[in-house]
Amino acid sequence: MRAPGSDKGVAAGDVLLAVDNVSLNFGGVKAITDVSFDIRKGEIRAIIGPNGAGKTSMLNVINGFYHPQQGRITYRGETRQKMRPYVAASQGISRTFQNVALFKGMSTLDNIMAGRTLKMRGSFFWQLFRHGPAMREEIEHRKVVEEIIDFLEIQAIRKTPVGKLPYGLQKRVELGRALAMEPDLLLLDEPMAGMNLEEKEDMSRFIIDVNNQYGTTIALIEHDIGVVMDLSDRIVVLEYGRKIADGTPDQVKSDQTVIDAYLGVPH
Amino acid sequence: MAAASTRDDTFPKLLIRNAQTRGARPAVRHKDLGIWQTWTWAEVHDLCRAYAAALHALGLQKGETIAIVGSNRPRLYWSMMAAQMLGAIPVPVYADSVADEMAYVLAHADVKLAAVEDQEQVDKLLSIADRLPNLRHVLYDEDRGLRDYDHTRLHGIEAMLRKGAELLRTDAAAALDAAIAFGKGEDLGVILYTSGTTGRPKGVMLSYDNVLISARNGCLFDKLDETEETIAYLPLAWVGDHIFSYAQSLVAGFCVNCPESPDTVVEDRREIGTTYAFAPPRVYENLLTLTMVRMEDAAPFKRRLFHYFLDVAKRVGEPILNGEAVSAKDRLLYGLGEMLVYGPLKNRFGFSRIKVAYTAGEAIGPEIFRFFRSLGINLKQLYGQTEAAVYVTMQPDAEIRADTVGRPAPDVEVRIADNGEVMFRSPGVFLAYYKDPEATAKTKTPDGWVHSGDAGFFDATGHLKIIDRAKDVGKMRDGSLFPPKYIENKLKFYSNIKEVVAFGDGQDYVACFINIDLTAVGNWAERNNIVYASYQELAGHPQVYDMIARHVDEVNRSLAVEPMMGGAQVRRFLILHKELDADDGELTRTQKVRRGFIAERYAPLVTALYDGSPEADIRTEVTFEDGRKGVIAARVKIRDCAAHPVAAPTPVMEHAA
Amino acid sequence: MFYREAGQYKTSYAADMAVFPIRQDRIGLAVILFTAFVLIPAFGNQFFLSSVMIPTLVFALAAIGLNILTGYTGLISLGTAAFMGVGAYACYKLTTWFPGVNIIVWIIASGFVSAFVGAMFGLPSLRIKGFYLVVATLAAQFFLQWCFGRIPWLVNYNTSGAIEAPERFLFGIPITGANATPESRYLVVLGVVALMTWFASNLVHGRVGRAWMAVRDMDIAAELMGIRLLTTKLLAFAVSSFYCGVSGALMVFLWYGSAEPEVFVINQSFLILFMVIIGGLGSLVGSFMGAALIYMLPIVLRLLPAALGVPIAAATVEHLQFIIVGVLIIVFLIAEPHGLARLWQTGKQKLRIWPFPY
Amino acid sequence: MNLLYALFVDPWVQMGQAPDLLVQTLWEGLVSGVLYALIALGFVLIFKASGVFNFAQGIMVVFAALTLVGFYEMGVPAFLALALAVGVMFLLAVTVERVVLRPLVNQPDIILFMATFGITYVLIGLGELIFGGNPKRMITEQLYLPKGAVEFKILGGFVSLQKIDIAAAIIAAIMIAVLAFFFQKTRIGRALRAVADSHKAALSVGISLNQIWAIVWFTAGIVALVTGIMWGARSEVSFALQVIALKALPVLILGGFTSVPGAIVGGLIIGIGEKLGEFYWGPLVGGGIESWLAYFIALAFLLFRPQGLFGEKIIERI
Repeated sequence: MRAPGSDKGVAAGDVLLAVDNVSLNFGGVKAITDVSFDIRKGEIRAIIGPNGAGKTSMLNVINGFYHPQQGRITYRGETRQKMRPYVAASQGISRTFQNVALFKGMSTLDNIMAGRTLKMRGSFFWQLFRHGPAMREEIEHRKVVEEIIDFLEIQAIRKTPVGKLPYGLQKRVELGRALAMEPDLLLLDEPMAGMNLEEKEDMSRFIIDVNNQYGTTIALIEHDIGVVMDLSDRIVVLEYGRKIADGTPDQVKSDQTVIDAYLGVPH
Repeated sequence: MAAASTRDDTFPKLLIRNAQTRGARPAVRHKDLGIWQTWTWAEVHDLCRAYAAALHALGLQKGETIAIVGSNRPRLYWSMMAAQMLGAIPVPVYADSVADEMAYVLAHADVKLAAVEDQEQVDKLLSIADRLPNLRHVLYDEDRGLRDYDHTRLHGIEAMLRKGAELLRTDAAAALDAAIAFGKGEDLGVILYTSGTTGRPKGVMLSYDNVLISARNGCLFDKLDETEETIAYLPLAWVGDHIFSYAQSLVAGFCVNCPESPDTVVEDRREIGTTYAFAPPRVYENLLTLTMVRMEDAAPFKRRLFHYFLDVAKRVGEPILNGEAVSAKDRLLYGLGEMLVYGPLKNRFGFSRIKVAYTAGEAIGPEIFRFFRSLGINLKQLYGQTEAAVYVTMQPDAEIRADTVGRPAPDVEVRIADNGEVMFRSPGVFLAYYKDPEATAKTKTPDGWVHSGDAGFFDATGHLKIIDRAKDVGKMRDGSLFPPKYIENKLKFYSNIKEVVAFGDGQDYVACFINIDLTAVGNWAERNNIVYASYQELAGHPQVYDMIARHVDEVNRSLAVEPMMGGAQVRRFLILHKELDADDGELTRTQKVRRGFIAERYAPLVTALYDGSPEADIRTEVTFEDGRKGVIAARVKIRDCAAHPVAAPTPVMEHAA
Repeated sequence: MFYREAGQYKTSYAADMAVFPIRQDRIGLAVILFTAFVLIPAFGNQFFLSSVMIPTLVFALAAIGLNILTGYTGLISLGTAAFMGVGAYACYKLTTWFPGVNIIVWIIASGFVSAFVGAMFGLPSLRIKGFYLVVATLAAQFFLQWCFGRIPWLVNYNTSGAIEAPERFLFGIPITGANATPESRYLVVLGVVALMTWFASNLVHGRVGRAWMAVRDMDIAAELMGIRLLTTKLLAFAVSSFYCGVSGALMVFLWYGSAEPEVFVINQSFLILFMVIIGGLGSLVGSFMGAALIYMLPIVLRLLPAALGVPIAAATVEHLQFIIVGVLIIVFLIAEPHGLARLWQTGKQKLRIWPFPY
Repeated sequence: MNLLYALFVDPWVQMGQAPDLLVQTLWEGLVSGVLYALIALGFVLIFKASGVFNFAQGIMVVFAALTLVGFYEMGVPAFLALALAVGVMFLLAVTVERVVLRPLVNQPDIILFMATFGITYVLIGLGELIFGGNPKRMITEQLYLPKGAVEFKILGGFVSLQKIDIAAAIIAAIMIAVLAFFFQKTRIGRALRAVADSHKAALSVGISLNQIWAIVWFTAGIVALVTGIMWGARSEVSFALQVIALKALPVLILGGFTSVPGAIVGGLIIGIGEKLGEFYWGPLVGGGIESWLAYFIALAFLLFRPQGLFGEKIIERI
């Protein structure tokens, strides 16, 4: 896999992605209202909030799956009204999904290999023969994928169809698939949802390792506040599609509106 | 031997020989990143030289020690080789031993360097660094997670190899050659720490000759050659692995395969299809249990087929393997079975190409032993010790029996001391215990005989029979022998029984704790639709008790037949409410029971066994998977069993080989 | 039972990623190929070659084509027959234009024509999903069928409105037209089908195949991973139609010998869809099995009464056929929704872990 | 130039010159539209309730008509035959639910879709086996359906409307009204609507899914029967109909799979669209464009409204 900070322009600490006054609604239903925040190169950024706070929608906006009605997104200094999924992906934004979105019919290996598609350039012609350049490319990417498999300690399930895997492992494979894109910005949507203590610890370890081994910037949504506080450098708190707090774990912890939001105090 | 001592009498010299004579043949394979990465003898030779050069640059001197910590990885084996090239002494350590144990060993061995597998081990070492003032550098194989560590005393082996390759282009090469040439057979080759069931581990010092002569004899004994494939998965610190996966590979020039990870050993063994295998009895036991359990769920037809041909194998399998005369019809049947059952089974076990497989360390259940042999797997037993560089007795082909450990190995003399203790003398006998003269004096007589610490006797056919640790063999009130291990093993041969702890020394009768095997009993319960919520509940279930009682009775009958053992029949037993666990200190790291410790930990139960009460309460502290501590309490029932009349004594033969 | 995988370890990724990593499978494949290329032409009789093997192979090829679209990429199509037609008519036009050029070249070329047309009708697939897409393919089916009937240019203005396969040679041997022996036709068809099957298997095992399956299994995730949906789907349409086109050309030139538009009616499309479903979505070997089953079933049904000496009117048999095929489909879907291929897979797995049940 | 003229100008001119013909064509289109709508209606009913894309709907139309005529030809009085036909459709519904749907519950859509192919084949086989393959005349007068035509003199020309067509339109209207009532007012109807939203809701109404499916398929059967009669009255009863039945697909696309009004409007658009197309543009390309025009019209719509005319916008979630 790629050494950290190799992406052009942005050095550690600089703003990698900025979201400015973004609003999103579906036929009148407001999902996100005028939210702004930024993600700095190399940090672990958490987005938290009660259910329906618009966290997932926010991620969908960032990697161009939803198109906000208002607001701008600045990524690597380029400002856009909206991202396009393909552009986002090819510029190094990859993600995992709230309820695992793996390719059920394929093996762990193929799922992660699929994550390399964007990086594969071989000609269709050679694909027909599965020899020469095509095979060389296949092997070269297989090597990268094996590194990831090794990194996530899933050697034993390399050739198992992901459909057959327990939930926890599926989450791990999905992370692997996202890593296969060698992302600069990694979006994790509830990476630990429905995991037991041990699995959560493993996953946290992987997230941290990814962050400091490959310098990958990470934005994650997570419900387990404890985990979030441990993992993240800075936290955005959303509620009903609005930003109610933003700062370091300690700042957020002591923020009254956040406490109210979580204790459900009416306002 | 004489020839050997002049040339090829050290590991490095053997490596050079292999690089010259069979440079293109595979020496090591490691399943890494999904495929079997392979290194030829020539490559290994170059790598090890480079490594040695780098180690030298790090200041490793002749006679200094280097710790080897981790699972079976090529680079860790090479660390041993590289060290030995410099005349330094590798000290392999049990990777799973807790920081404290490790601290003791490393301090005692006074290691200057340590080559470890990964971050986990590095952390362990750093945590005990203050107790190892002389530890100068730590080398690691996997850099994963170590990026941010302070690298002043930390080095990646990868980088070392590159650096070494550089150095070799300078004058370092010549110096290295000299160092290698300087090594002699009688030099200290390796220090192996024995995980003593009692007291602190002792460092067994073995010379090159000790190891190499034994290894060579072993190879000759089974005609092992460079075409063998073996899989290295047992602890590096254990003498067996040192001989089978390191020494013999160098001597015979065969290829050693390192598994991808501990939990893929079975698959990896299958992929490789080992020709030369070694495993402690429990591995074969698990294989058999698993087979039987699975076949229970097979379709009726398949099951019948399976059992039919298994019976055929039981009848003619061993004779055929031993090359005895067998009727054409039976050979035909066996051939059919080979196609339909034995072949596929061996394929699943990864034994399709097996030439010889060994088991040792513990006694193996007769039916387990016969099962594998009847399939055409040449499974043998040997009796060995670290102090003997393994081989004491071995089973020659066609003289193989489940209840003995065979005849004295080549060049080995064996005699039975008056107290029934087995003693041996051989070229493999260790130099001494490291920094422990009195222990050495206690074990090794001036004329080179070693007290094995095991009690045993030669049977009519001149085969050695081990009954127990000499010091464990006790006497009961009526003076009759009490060999706990012997009884325990007989019971453990039943797949339903996982562990047994027998008591009886100085008592009126023998009684024991029993640990049921959750897999086997669980399945049995399922089939007899017995519902249970927990291990504890299953263990306490009356029907389980009945079943175990039947096993005990059979054992008693078999004991009654042997005059020496007849007095030691089990009169009372109980089934423990929890599994004995190494984490609770009840077992050693090598899964041996700590009888004394258990006796005091479960004192109330022991007393209950002898005061005739039908049940007893017990509270024990346990350590859970995630390291948390907790207390479990239980009321354990006790069963009585009948004794069988003992057979009339016949004169016991006793003579040296 | 026959598998002996112990000792078959992989020391290179190339070996590990082989389509048939297990030796016993490679042996099996060799046996099958030997049978197909040597034994069958040597011992197969006229009827078997031209009324069983050739049709089965032709349909298998079409089934593979549809499978690439429906099984691997998850896009349902009811226009298969039409694309076959495109291939057939294209081949006819080309070879009558340039009789000099070898027919094989034109068969392949006609595949490309069909691929282009297929891609055209694939365009809507970006916006339309699921059953809605069926309409696009139906549009293709009826429009193209209409073209075959209404555009005299396609049939070189001959009054019959049908296309005749003229006599063409390969290595001096007639492989199309009246004088082509069943053996030669069979071998050509087999050659083409075998080669294209190999290509297909290479595709589905590589980058392209993974992209297709990604789109099939979870198109949104695929898109967010940078897999371009339109290009991927269009490629699937094109490749699929290519296969259908070639099989159409083979059908007319090396099997029927002539054809009118009614050959490429929608029922034909249905038939091939059955082959794919019964054979197993997303499986090449399944395509062959499905083709064999669906095509041979009627033959068997037709022959059976005669064989049993039961007097039944041909019409009745015809009707019974429909019922039986229908029932079979339903029974099959209930018994094994994943088709023959899945049965084949489980069978193989059982042999691998024999004697264990799991 | 000529071509452009022929394509874009001439047709309108013709319409202007002969408005009576235009009206006539529109009417033709309207009627066939009604029939498309009826078939589509059958689809919608089943798709709404069971999510099954019932490919067999078209065949059910033919089969129903065939049974009716078949019974009559066996000497059964017309209305008894009608009753029997209804009975057969009920039987069919129950069998389908038992034999096909129940075992296949929770299978992916395409599998169920394929299963309805199977049903199609079985029905074709059965129909021909029992009643013979040759086309039949619908027993119009025996069912007291009007015959002949009425002629209006408008726009300087004659427009003749077949009485049967008028009847068809009216009956269709009535039936739709009845269905609407059935869905809105009756308990079962509400249950059916509930199913469309969530299966739990349906159960809460106290009707088992299986029953609901049977009912829906039966209703679809009735619709098919009526359609069959109307259609048979215009042409003849034979399985040639099934191809025409496929026209229901574009109709559905236009209307959206789950909207009854959609099915109707869609039907009319397609019907009228293709008649106009055939009449005014068809000749340019040698006619017969009816066979595919419908699909292209539908496609054209789809490209702009992927969710159909009445379907609500799909928000993709992930």
